[in-house]
Amino acid sequence: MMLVVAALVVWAVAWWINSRLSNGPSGDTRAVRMTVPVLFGLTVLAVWELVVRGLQVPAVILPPPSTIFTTLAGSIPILWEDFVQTFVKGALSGYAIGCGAAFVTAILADRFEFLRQGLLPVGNFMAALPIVGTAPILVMWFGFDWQSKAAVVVVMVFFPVLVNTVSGLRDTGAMQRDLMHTYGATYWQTLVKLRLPAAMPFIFNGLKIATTLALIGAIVAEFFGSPTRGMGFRISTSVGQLALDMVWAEIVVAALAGSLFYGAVALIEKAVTFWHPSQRV
Amino acid sequence: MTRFVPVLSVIVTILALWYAACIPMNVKEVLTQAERDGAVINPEGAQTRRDLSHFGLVFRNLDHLGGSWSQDRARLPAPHQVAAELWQSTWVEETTGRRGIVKSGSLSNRSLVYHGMVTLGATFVGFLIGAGLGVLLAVGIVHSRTMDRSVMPWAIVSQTVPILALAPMIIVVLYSIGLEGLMPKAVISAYLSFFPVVVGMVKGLRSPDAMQLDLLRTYNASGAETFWKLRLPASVPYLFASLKIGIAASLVGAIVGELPVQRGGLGARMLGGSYYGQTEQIWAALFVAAALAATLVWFVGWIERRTARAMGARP
Amino acid sequence: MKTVISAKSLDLTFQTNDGPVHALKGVDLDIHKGDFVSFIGPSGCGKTTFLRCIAGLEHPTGGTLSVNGMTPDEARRARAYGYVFQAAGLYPWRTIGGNIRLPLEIMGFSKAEQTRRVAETLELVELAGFEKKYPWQLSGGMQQRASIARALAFDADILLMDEPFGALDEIVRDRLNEELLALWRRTGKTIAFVTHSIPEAVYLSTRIVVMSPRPGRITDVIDSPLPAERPLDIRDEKVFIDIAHRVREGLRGGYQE
Amino acid sequence: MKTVISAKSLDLTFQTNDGPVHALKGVDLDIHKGDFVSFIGPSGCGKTTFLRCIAGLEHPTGGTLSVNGMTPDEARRARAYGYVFQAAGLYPWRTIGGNIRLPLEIMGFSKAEQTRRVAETLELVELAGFEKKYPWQLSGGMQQRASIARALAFDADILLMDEPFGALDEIVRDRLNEELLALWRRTGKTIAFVTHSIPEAVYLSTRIVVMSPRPGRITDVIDSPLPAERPLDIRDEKVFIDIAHRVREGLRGGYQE
Amino acid sequence: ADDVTLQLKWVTQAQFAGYYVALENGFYEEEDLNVTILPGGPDIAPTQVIAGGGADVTVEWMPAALAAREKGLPLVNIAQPFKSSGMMLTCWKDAGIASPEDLKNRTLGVWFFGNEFPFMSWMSSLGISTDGKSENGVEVLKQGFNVDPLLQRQADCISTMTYNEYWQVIDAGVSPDELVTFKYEDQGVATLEDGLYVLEDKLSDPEFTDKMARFVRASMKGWKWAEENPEDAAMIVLDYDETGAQTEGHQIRMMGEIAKLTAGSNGALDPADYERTVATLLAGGSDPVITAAPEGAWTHAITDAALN
Ligand SMILES: Nc1ncnc2c1ncn2[C@@H]1O[C@H](COP(=O)(O)OP(=O)(O)OP(=O)(O)O)[C@@H](O)[C@H]1O
Ligand SMILES: Nc1ncnc2c1ncn2[C@@H]1O[C@H](COP(=O)(O)OP(=O)(O)OP(=O)(O)O)[C@@H](O)[C@H]1O
Ligand SMILES: Cc1ncc(C[n+]2csc(CCO)c2C)c(N)n1
Ligand SMILES: [Mg+2]
Ligand SMILES: [Mg+2]
Repeated sequence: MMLVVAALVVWAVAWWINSRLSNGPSGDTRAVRMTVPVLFGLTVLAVWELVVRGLQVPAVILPPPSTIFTTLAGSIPILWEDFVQTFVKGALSGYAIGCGAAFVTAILADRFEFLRQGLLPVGNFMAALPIVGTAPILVMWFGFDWQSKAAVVVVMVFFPVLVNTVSGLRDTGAMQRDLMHTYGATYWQTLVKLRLPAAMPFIFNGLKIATTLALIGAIVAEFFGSPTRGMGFRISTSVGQLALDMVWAEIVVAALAGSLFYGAVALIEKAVTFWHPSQRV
Repeated sequence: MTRFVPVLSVIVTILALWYAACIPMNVKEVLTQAERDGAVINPEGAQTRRDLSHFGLVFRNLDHLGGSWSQDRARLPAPHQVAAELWQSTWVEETTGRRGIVKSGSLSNRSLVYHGMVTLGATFVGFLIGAGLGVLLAVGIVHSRTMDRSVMPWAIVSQTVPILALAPMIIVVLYSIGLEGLMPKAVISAYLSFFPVVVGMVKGLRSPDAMQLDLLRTYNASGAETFWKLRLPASVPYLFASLKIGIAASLVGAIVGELPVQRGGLGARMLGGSYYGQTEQIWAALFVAAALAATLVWFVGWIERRTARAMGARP
Repeated sequence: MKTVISAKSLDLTFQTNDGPVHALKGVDLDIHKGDFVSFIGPSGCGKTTFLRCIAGLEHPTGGTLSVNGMTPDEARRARAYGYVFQAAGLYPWRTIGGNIRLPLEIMGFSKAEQTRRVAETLELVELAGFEKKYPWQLSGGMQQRASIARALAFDADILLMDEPFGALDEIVRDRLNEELLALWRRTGKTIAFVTHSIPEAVYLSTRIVVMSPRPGRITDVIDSPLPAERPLDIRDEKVFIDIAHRVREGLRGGYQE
Repeated sequence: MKTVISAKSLDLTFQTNDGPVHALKGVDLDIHKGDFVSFIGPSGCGKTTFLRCIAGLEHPTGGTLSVNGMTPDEARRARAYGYVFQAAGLYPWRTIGGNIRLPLEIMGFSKAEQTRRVAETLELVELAGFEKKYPWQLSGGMQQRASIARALAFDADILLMDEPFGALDEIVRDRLNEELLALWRRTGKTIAFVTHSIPEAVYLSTRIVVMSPRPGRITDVIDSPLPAERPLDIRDEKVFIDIAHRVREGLRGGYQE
Repeated sequence: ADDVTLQLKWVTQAQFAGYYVALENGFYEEEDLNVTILPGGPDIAPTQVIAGGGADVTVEWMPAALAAREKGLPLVNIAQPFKSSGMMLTCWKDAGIASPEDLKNRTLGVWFFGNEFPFMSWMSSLGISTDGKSENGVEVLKQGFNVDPLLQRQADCISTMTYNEYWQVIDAGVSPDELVTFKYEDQGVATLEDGLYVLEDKLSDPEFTDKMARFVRASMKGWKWAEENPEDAAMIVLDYDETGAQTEGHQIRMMGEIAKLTAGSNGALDPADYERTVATLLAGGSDPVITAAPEGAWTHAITDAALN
């Protein structure tokens, strides 16, 4: 009980510090912007540790963070192997193929009005498909290794990127298009010089959504069959063995990889759409 | 109406491609079956054909492909097989089935109508929790810098946690505090739907420009008045946009929550189909799920239009 | 005559990433009851900033400023003025009547009183009959009038107007100028009015304040000899053109320095 | 004098949900080489539509229209004119130089020629040194000049300008007006210019076309007796004020009908 | 009535007929019990459910239960309705597999999630490594929930249960003589399957042991009834299946096969079977499932009370 009370105290103190920091005079500096969320994260971990110990939650239900980190540090080779299998082979390749295919389809749909009118409603319907349901089918089609995971990722990222790209390509102002018209520009000139650059913020929106989908898709697909490695395999097998510390270690890796992936795409976005008002603060 | 022709052509094209794809996709099983029935296949023996290309086999055995569109456990069932399964597991099951609504007075647990309702229930509860939580969180984030700074980054990180992979564990943890049945699914569903709502709602609550806020300051309006009279109404379009994403995510969450606990719902149905190799059953459940998602999104859109009209939006 | 707004060596410096911006520097000005004062000057000379200081939306970094003998913040809390922004800025989810009712709701007028005042101000800006319409159903000029009605509804003595007609075409603008003058004559309110248009400033004001930027300060204050009653044709008269010329010279001076 | 643009009983009707809108009805107008023609009229009278017809961006539903003896579409493909829109509309992902280079790239000028022309036109609009800057790093007036430079870069004989200075403040506008006049004198281009401002129209034009709406048509064409050389002060002179008065009367007439 | 929650190892099917029969026929009611049956499913770990307090008693395989015990979750076997193991490896004959020796250098489908222990023990007793295809090793796939990997020849062999997946292969049109099966029973590496497990500390509560005794008695009555009336039992199971995925013919056949596995058990654990299971698991080579013979992992206290 003492520990639970301690958890409440830690929480209150950390919150107080955070409000002082973010509402204080230096609330807008870079340092504070970084410190506050980190402090919040650490607080959550501390409270978790104290509550789990205080209430004596069984380790097979929820292990304390300290155990998780010990396991994490001690299983780097396994985690790395799983990471390569699921993230590098499955998620990344699927992401590249899916986004590429969506992009090409979007250009086609944009070029041919007929295709766009037909494809978009059907595409919206397909996007509503709970893609998890296709995972068993795709594993049956593409086998147990990373190819089927990549296929699930392709299907998952395709529609968000397609829909965003198409609406981005249509987002140019009438005036900007008229301008190209007065120059007697061809379709491809207009596409390359006006519509693609203008669509970039939208495209990146889709690409960012797709990053989280890619990782989730690759992991979930492993539940329907996999080689004896991979993050999804390890999570499922470890739950079966009640090795919850391992499960959480994989989750930490997944969250880390997902956040970094997202961050990387966001960085590229910043570089490519430097001109957009949303990037200029 | 002008869209009718293009949409129809795209659908027809997809169907044609689908039928065509059935042939190479199913060729190995079709040939093995034909061989069992006594036909001579080139090359002989399923084991020798194992690593050969599908197209090669199609062209070498053009005479023996009759079963491509009527296989029992097809890798890719033909469209009409899926359609038949859809019809069978909705109308036929309910009207003539032993447990159908006509004979038993309640929906049959073999019909997609029943399973659709089960999923829908969890979706709604999860969506209400998720959207409610999302809105509350957004209000907190907009009004407290501390919350904005500390919670928002973690809300983003939370979405990189492969929650779908954790569904079974979450269900078990919820068992331990006495929640079972609909609630565990709803919790997963809520987890998936809260994030889009937070993001959209924060955007919406911050959408009033400096001028609109200054106007209220010249009236010396309180924070609560600013919220009710400006921020909230201004956020409505954003709210609905994210509710549409959120409800689709809720449905996915409910389905995922149904996979591990085989107690009905479209997710259970999909897994059941997979478990017994009934691919038509998976496809049928998938289509119902997609139709459900489309309907839910349309429904939110309908409420959006009603609300917009009540709020004087341009028709 | 009673002084309503009084600024003494007012300074306002914004701290920005590129260093400080001196938006206002040593501004001295007294505005009396019933004055119609126009502020004109090149972009960025601090016209808006000055108006916002009066409204208590911005806080001077030096000098003193009083409104009705109070600090601007006290005056804001006492709801001493109505503020009209450049764009009409009506809430699209409220009807015209609802928009005008907004300040009344916030200031806690009774339901009956609200209804009475809404009807009255709609009458005043010639929008009777449009109460139930939504903003998008009105033309730009009508929306602008509604936004003026919104500022008039709670009957503050001071009206602060920041380029209220900037977005309108010349003909509509002429009409609204005429109407604004009539309103001012009828109600005797004190009006501070920001504009970019020289003819507009000359046509409307009893005093024209010419400002210049970097740092924002007052370079000329011109008292208008024009009579209170001003038909639009007055703009073709010599006296009008002379004042306009003087304003233009003042403005150009501000640019050249 | 050579007729560059010639419209004969031009009609344009938009089919909308609320029924047809007669944007232009029976418009007759000849523009000669070297003319500076201003179009003025209340909002919605068809000024933009007429300019767009000339540019081949809109297709008349009746009458004939020829540009340099060709149809507008042929003229567009022959790159016979530069078009300047109301807003600067620079591409934010291109530098000022890159924006001006845009039409040159599309029209297939050589790299060296592109560079030469960009430098030259930047000089012309007094933006030399800003080539590497991005649009948001420039003031509104500078952006507007860059957009004019973009229309000038490929040296078409005809310039179509749709309220190019609408968004600018009076002083900046005055300066740009002066510069535009100087440019026109220097290059002898034919310019069609849409504006809402009476002084601007009078100050710039050799001819002023007054239009009125519903249906959009020409109500008055005024040939300006002002000399080609026009200092800004000319606006205070009697002859200027007289023309302005005539324009204003014409405009008001259009409103009252 | 006393409340009892039972967590099953897998989805509602004839594998658990005894419990459903006892529920449907009121055997539990007769013992003054109010029983809730929670079906399992893929990736639901019954051991985790009981650890979290979500169930009082669970159906689990002994290897998983003993492994959990080593992890610090003290599960105790209170009854063992299944006498023999139904697990086997099913292979294509035309792939050239006739004996366990032929498994080398092949791809094998295996169930994980705590069900891999018997397989791992078997491989290590054969001296075959599971790190990938080689002269002396096999490629292991984590097999999904169905028999597709075998039918589509993505694997040369897959894990099947005598009462379930094997018949799905047959139902897919494959004739039994196209297949070769290796039953774990025949290979001498059989481990005990479906037993009833509870948490050790609860057994010191006499009220709880009494409740369990009544529960086991009613359950065994259910099992015996199911053995004698396989068709009716199958129909009862069908009625409890909320997913509607099970079919009549399949369940009746499964009940028949299950009856063969429960035959010979009165519910009490045979210590010899237990010792054999432990020995098999301990023989797990370099990476054994359990490292030491467990203490107190079973008790006859409940069955003694129930059966007397
Ligand atoms: N919140 C602010 N932070 C920093 N600088 C500001 C802020 N508000 C205004 N400024 C600067 O103060 C100066 C005066 O701005 P102000 O808006 O008062 O000009 P203005 O005369 O109203 O111009 P305009 O005619 O363009 O509306 C400008 O240089 C502007 O950039
Ligand atoms: N694409 C269109 N479809 C339908 N109606 C149009 C379209 N473009 C213009 N109109 C209508 O044609 C009429 C003339 O429009 P136009 O834009 O030419 O007016 P304008 O004189 O340029 O007005 P402003 O001064 O406001 O720019 C207006 O009534 C307008 O509503
Ligand atoms: C994910 C997962 N895969 C396989 C099994 C194995 N299993 C144990 S009992 C049983 C029923 C046999 O028909 C099966 C298949 C499992 N429990 N969970
Ligand atoms: Mg301003
Ligand atoms: Mg126009």
